Amino acid sequence: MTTAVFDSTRTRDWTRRFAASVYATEAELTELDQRVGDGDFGTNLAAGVRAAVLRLDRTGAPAGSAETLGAVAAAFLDEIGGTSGPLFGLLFQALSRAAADSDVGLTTGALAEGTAEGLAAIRRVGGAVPGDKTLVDALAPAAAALRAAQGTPAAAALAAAADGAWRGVRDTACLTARRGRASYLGERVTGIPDPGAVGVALFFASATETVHTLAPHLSTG
Amino acid sequence: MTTAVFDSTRTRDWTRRFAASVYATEAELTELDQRVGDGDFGTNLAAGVRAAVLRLDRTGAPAGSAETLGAVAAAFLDEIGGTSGPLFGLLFQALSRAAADSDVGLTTGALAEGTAEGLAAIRRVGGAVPGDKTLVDALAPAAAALRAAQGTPAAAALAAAADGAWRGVRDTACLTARRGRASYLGERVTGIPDPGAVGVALFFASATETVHTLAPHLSTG
Amino acid sequence: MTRYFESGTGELVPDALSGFARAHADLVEYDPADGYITARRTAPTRTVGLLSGGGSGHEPLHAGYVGTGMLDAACPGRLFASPHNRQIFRASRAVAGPNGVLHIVKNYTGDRINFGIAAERLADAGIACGRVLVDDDLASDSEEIAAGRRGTGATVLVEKVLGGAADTGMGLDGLVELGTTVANRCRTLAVASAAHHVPVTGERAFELPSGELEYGVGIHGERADRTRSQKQVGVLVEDMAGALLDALRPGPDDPLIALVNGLGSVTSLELYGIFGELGRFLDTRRVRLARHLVGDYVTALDMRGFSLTLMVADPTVLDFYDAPVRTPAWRW
Amino acid sequence: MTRYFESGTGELVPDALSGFARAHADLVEYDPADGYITARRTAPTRTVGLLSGGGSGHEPLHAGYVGTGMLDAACPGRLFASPHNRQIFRASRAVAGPNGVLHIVKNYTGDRINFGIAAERLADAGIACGRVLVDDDLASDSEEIAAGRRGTGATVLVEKVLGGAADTGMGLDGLVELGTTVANRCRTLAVASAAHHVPVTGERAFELPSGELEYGVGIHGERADRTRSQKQVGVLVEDMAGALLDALRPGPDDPLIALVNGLGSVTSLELYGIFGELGRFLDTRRVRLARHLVGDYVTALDMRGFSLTLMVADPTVLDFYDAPVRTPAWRW
Ligand SMILES: Nc1ncnc2c1ncn2[C@@H]1O[C@H](COP(=O)(O)OP(=O)(O)O)[C@@H](O)[C@H]1O
Ligand SMILES: Nc1ncnc2c1ncn2[C@@H]1O[C@H](COP(=O)(O)OP(=O)(O)O)[C@@H](O)[C@H]1O
Ligand SMILES: [Mg+2]
Ligand SMILES: [Mg+2]
Ligand SMILES: [Mg+2]
Ligand SMILES: [Mg+2]
Repeated sequence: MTTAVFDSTRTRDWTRRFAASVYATEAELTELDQRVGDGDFGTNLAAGVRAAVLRLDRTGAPAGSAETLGAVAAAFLDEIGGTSGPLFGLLFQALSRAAADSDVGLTTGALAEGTAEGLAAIRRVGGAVPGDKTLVDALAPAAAALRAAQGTPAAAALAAAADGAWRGVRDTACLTARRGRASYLGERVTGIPDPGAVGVALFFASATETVHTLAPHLSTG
Repeated sequence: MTTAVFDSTRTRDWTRRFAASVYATEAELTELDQRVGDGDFGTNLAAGVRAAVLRLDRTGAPAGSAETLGAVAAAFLDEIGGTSGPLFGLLFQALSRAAADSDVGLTTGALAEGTAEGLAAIRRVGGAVPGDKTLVDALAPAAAALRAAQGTPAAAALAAAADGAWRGVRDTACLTARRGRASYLGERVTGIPDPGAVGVALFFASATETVHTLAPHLSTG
Repeated sequence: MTRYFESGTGELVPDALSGFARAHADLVEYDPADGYITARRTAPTRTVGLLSGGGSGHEPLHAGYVGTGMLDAACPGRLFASPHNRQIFRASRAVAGPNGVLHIVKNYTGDRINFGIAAERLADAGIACGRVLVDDDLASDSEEIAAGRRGTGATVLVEKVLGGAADTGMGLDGLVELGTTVANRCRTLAVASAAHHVPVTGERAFELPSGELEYGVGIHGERADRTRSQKQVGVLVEDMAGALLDALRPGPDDPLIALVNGLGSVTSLELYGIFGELGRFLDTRRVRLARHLVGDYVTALDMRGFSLTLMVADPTVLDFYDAPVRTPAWRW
Repeated sequence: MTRYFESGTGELVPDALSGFARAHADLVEYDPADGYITARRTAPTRTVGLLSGGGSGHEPLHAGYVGTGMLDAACPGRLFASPHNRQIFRASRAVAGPNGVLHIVKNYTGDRINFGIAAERLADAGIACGRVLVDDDLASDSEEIAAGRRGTGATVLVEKVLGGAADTGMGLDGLVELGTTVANRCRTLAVASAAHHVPVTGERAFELPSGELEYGVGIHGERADRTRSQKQVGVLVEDMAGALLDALRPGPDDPLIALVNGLGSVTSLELYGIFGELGRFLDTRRVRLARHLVGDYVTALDMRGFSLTLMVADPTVLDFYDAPVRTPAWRW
């Protein structure tokens, strides 16, 4: 049975599972960013989820979905630098706003709307388009999957979003980069997936499971 | 048949063979000094023989034994730094003086006298005694062998000196060092022969042969 | 494996900053809550605060250049990660002068984004804020790279020149214009013969085959887009400086400022040897080498490499460059 | 394997010296025939020339400290090899003042021998010559070592103090006495987590197992007499500084000068972190940290390690230390 709406408890669980997935794969993320960037993505993302969970713990149990995601957004926007820190913050901010608009928490509709707006904000600020080998390449298919899942329960929609994001991640492996640090490496990054895109997939996948290792998701077929 | 006296030609040949032996074993000397010192002995000694041969080439063919050894001494004393540079210079200077005193060049007597005086000068300036794991440990047995060889031809005496020096080299392997850089390493240098001592053995051995590799001389039995 | 000397937290930056603040307490102050460094004193004539920042791991950039005559504040991020916008916002507010604050930003997506958000917040708070973007790296000058050229070694020269200019009382618009012009007249190329060690793992970020050289590295330990065989340093310097001159095309009377910069582990013996080669090469090209610096100014942790930067100056720029400076890492 | 950036001759020193001389032509002069560096200007009050020297590979020591307020000449030998006596003799003759010349010599057999021969030749030429021997290394303080303690990091502090003193017009005997006293009140300990690369081979001089540390290294890339496991830097600094204090036993009011010195490849992030730990430790011991330096002052090519030096000073010594200095590597 899948969950219709992500209420406050489920959103908090999602956030903590996201943190757990990031810790579990931090070394793999570091390794990826070392090959296509400067090796700090794992550390940056882990710092983000750590700050987010700290804020959640301070906010306490009664927080609703919108407040939970708002605390996560604030942590990323206000405490985490790097390229990915504020960009992830924009995604969480848009999701928080969509949850606030929906009254009952994160419905499939709110998830689709928030993700689409997060994507738009990230594209405005970072200037990347799909195919530039950035986290946009995972976020765009996730947004599309959520839009297509209107009418299905939130948990099923999020599982579809995760599938789309992982597919996007695998597609980045074939690209050379036009944005971000990987763009300085030319042909050398072909074959290696984009770490930021992996971070996006980890986020959606953590709605329903903790990801312990990246390998199964990165290999095609 | 062994050579009775080292005349000017033979002394020059000896010097050039010494240079060849040093070049051939420079890497091995470097490696030894790396393990017990600071890794520059091979370079220092090679710089010395290079400067010496350059001076010989400038001095020209008619130079006698005393002048040849004098040029070698001047090169080491005036151009080569490090610990070993001036100490080798003192040995060559004493040999040059002994050759000058003998009129006919390097007799076995002159060799014994020059080596003994060189040893005395080196001990005065450097303060080392036998057993300190320095070049003195090769020079002392060489001097003793030359003294014992009185009455035998110079070439035979020098071969005996080389044997004594190599024995001294092998004995240094069992010592911990009290002088020179090896003394900073305590027990860690036990088992490794002293590079400066090897340099002395190379010098005497080169009187009769070019040494291409150290290994056969360093292994006991 | 080579572990960094650290306190076991895996984080070098906070410990380094507090040690730095104590070591240079006569010149700088450290705000540990917001993680920025400010100058204790600035010239009374200065009307615009100068602020720079970026990922850590490039020391002495930027904190080492906070003091009189250069930066009023530095915002160090985590290792190789842009500072966050709150840090930049608060530091900017702390050092803004009557004519506002100028951000000197190296061209990286992360820095642009975080400085950008901070600038919005400053505008919101009624504080005038300008930006000079430094993008000197010739290796990333390509159609294929939408992000544009990276900001590297030239940053320190731009900071010095702007520091001298700001001390004359120049306003925000003037500084933005000067800085933009000067930054446009700089190009840099960097090479490495060994990667830096990654602090969290203690391993080298990448391994180079013996005798190979990464040609066109940045300052984040990233590989270059190509590897070539390591030549004698004279040939290498000619190739690099030749490319810089081709890009800059200085006039015969233009004074040049050169920076021979170590990326971390290169010895000063090598840097001076490289400077000697550079001097000889510029002489043969009849270019006027008016000023130069040799040393570790903008590093990439302990990367074994160096960068060459050339700036085409003019008499005014030279005056600003020559103006007095008193910071932890640069004083005259 | 990591090749040095060099001209293919395998010799870093001569190329570095000529580049150095060009880079700092306002301060120093280079005699390529005899291979020494002299100051262009010296205080008119100075009556004794100050000269130091030793093997190369320790840059900025010694050439980087030639200028006003510090050394009048430096004699750099080959890498890690003492200069030869002729070089020392000629440089001494060039900078001797009316009251002669003072040799500041690090305690190594090679340096003692070559400076000794030069001193004999100077006496022969009627030039008064004194010697201050620096032997600060605590790791080589042992009955078993007939050569005595090595001279390491303290050398730069002794050179600075003697430079300040010489500028007051102090004579040769006074300088020898002051220098000897001051050198006796310094101790240093050094550790390394990775060896330097040997220029001729490009290989590390030795390999350390992961997580291990050489405790008590010198400045020639030689191993220490023991290896220990690498602890958190706070514990390490306490052990090292504790041993220095035990050896020096400063009185409660004695002002201390501390040098946190990088041996080559350690980042300045680490050095400032180490300084922070040292400051905290000295505070708990209630010792008065009056002055300090943090940076690469006395190196061992690109060795990955650092040294801590403590000098017990007094008000006069602090005055000499604080006196103006203007050299390539140290100015205030
Ligand atoms: N212009 C951009 N727009 C969107 N995402 C980007 C952009 N540039 C880089 N990224 C993403 O950021 C990730 C790297 O993040 P991070 O390591 O934190 O940043 P940095 O490059 O500053 O070290 C990349 O893997 C990529 O997905
Ligand atoms: N006090 C001494 N007396 C005689 N020989 C010594 C003394 N100290 C060192 N040596 C010799 O010098 C050799 C090292 O020479 P070298 O590498 O040129 O000197 P450095 O130690 O200055 O690097 C040692 O192997 C040893 O034989
Ligand atoms: Mg990164
Ligand atoms: Mg040696
Ligand atoms: Mg980064
Ligand atoms: Mg040596």
